[in-house]
Amino acid sequence: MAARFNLESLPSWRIVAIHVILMTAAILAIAPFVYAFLTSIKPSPEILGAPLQPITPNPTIEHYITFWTEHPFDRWVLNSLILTTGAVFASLLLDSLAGFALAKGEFRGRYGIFLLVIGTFIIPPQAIMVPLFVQMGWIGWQNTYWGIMILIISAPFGVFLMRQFYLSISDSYLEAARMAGANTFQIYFKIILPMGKSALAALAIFKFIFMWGAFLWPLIIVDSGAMFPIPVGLGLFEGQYGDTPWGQVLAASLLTAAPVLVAYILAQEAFMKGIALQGGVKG
Amino acid sequence: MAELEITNLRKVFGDEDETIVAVDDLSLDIEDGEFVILVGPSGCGKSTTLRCIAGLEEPTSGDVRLAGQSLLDKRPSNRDIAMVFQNYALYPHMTAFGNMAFSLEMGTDLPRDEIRRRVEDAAELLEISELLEQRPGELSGGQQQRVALGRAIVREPEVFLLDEPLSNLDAKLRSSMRAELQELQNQLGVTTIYVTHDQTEAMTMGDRIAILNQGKLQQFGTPLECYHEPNNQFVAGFIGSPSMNFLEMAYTDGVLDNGHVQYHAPQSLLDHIPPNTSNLVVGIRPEHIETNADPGDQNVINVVIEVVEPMGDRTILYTSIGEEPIIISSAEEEIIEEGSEIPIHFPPDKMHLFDRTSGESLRAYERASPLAEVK
Amino acid sequence: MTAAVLVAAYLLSLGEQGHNEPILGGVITFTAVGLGLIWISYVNREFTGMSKVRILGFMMLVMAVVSYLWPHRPWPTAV
Amino acid sequence: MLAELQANIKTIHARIDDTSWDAFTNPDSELAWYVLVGPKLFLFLTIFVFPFFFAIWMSIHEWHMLAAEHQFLGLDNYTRMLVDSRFIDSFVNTVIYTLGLTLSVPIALFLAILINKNIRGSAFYSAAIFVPVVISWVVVSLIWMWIYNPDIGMLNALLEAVGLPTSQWTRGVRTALPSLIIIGIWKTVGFNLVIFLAGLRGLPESYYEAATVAGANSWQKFRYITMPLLKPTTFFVVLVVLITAFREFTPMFVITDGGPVTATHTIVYYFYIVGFERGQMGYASAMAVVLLIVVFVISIIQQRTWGQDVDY
Repeated sequence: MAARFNLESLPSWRIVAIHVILMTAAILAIAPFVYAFLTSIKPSPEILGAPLQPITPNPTIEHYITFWTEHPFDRWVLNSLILTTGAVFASLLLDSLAGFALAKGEFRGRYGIFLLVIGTFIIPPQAIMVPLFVQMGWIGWQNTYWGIMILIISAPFGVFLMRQFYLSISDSYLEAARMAGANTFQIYFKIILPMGKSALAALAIFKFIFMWGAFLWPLIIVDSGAMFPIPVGLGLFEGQYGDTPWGQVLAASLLTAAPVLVAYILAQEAFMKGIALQGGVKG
Repeated sequence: MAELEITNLRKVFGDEDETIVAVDDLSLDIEDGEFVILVGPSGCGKSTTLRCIAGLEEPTSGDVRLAGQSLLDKRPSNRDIAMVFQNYALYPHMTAFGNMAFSLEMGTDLPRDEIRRRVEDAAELLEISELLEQRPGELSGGQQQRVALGRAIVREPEVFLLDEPLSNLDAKLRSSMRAELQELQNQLGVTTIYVTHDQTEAMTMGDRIAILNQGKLQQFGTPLECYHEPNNQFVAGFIGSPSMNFLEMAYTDGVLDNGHVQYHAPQSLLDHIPPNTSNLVVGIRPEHIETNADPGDQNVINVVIEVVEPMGDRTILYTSIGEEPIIISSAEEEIIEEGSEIPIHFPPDKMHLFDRTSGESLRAYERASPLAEVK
Repeated sequence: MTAAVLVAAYLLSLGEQGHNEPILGGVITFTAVGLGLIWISYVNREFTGMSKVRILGFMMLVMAVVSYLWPHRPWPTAV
Repeated sequence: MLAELQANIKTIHARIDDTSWDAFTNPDSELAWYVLVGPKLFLFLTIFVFPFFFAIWMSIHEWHMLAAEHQFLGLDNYTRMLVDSRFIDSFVNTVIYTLGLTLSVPIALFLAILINKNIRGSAFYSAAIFVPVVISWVVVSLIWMWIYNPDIGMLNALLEAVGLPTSQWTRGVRTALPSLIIIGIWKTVGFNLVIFLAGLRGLPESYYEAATVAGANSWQKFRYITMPLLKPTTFFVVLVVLITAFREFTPMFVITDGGPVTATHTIVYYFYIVGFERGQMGYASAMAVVLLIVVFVISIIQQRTWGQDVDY
């Protein structure tokens, strides 16, 4: 299948050139994070005085400690954990249920509902944030976790992804289960859910990245420092000072990036697949 | 007991604008313990029929009765029917044991140890006891096939439905599985309906075969009946390999003529031709054409052999009469060379005659009498 | 009717900032997810790796307790 | 007559039994499917469809965040945009930013082709280039903000060290938007790359073998095989880049605060300022509607010009 090229056909100077180009690109992609880390362990005078000195002779974790003690960072982390846990779990559940129904169900209105999914795809979330903010006010969900989560949970992408995946499962699995006497819910729990594990994992990663990094909507719906997820806390924190304490900003940024980075290093293939699936889905 | 009666089954797909009649007025009476093959080209409605029996499709009209009771208002799981799917539909996330136990867990209230006993019995019967803890992904095609069979067996149903179960196996495994399936069916004595498009499977496996074309039943009888006494041109062409040769011929005054050859029909043949019939189709099986004909016979046809395919036990010869290709399956040992001209002869007692417009059989060839009694 | 509205109003207010120290929203979320995972891990034998899911479920319950006990401090207000 | 009636009643009863509340037990019940799709459908309707119409309704009213009454304005909010120079700046900046970000598409395609040659370490290269995609925009913005810092940032320090002129970067009126575009490209290349790689891996090898036999060189193979076959993938990538870039917010908010002056105002940034800092939600909704229309038009134009033979 794969369009692999014969290595022997490439002259060695071209291989070297390819390595140089790709290495440059890789370094450009990673260097800012590495350099941010190296800076975050420098004492403050060095940060201001010697930007080009890569490795400090006196490493320190003072910025990490200062930031953590002067700001409710722990609470922001907890908020982000609550939000990602809830959003990921709810999305997986609702999207796989709806995706299953839209892929395999036979009921009136199925096509109409699917058109609705496609339709909501082209609504940019930003376009509905004002009315949604007002609506959240009606039901008292401003400043709640639910208010933040609900926009991520409702996104149509997951339904589309799961539907696409379930379409590829042969009907005979469901028919065999039907003949065995399973009802629709048993088929969902015993057949569909386990068979769709890879798609669920991809969707989970996708929603995780999305919720962990969400900025604009939480910024709008939450105005209490106690309710901020990390990105909002960080984004507003930087703006508080005339003279930005760079050591702290970078330390906090890296702390925020760390869970995603660790997860990415551990499950790198799954991450790329999760993103690439979006490409496979094609709009 | 459990005879399965299908009466006037009709299934129409599509909406008002465009309808496809998948099954058209099909009636079959299947006896208890019988092994029936539904055979026909793809799109002939055989799978739809099977799915209507299973309850996966709702027939447009007609009835399906098991032991006198209509199945139509019963759910698939309550019909006492088990089905083996073409792709086996083994759940990849369950072990072989889990797959086989699944339907008992879902559809029955049997206690755990009874389920275990049944699954183990079935596994022993199928010789897959040591594979029970493996998942389908770790099993070979043949082993998956057995697990799929086991899943049907554990339910101890009245009827087995098999939907092209061998089509995913390689040729060698397929022929050994054919024999094994037959033996298994004999042993269990369960009424079995087997769908296939492969006429070899149809001929070798079933007690009776039902040949379908375009949703309509063409013939329902034993394999030999269908081979020797085809109801119509379709059945004649479908059963047998290589398939029967057909020649369109005009009939006048005891002579059959297709513009290239003339055949002086003996009286035994003429008796079958209804009066005022002038357009006929003559059919003759490749294995019945004689290649060592007496050149003096007036009905001998000289043909040029175009291609020769030696098969070992017999030789397939390709030739033509006029535009019509003719295939000859010769058991003669002498070697015939490509390009050589040989005299061939159609023995009149082995010729089939068909009405050209309706395709109905006018005459099947006369065969040895004991076969007529096989049913 | 009014009772239903009151119940709905109360349910909607759960996890709101005013009710939020201790972090009720977190308690609810983690408990729900934890119970869900544990339920799946027991009900669905068909899944592989169910023990991992179960551990994750219990971790969620621990997180629920943790959020309930989270220390109170004055939080900064909007910028 | 009576018997017939009784029979009728019996069938009616049977039918009621059939369709009664048995979604959980009857495998054939349509109701079960509605139960499955229901929750998500409810969310779609309340979180997307209703606000969509609500936004349109708000956009033709004077709607202040704290006001109790909302006066009908007709199209005033829309005509106001035409004379609001900050909005016009925002619109122009958004277009420039979006077009700038499409530069990431050829870069990603180029890198994807190199990686697809399967030299040693290509898995590492693609993994590394992908890192910026998974890191949240706020973190990326903060780190780049420091890199761009004209006084103590490493970028100016580097330029100075090799003797090149330094720049104000995000603090200069002319350089601010291009600086943000560079960050945007840096962050999106990995995403596009992975999708291109998936597309390239799906191309049938036999085409290339046939071309090799026919004596095609690498450029010809790229021009006559890869490019046409990769058209649907490219179409998708460009569409995603345009749509996401068009509604970017975080870097403008975190790094430049829309400044200097209005140099990095974008539609969504200005929309946020108007709607949530000034509380003029009616006017903000009008901008949201414009955003929606533009995104919609991008999709349509894309589909028309590129996507005719793209299989959705």
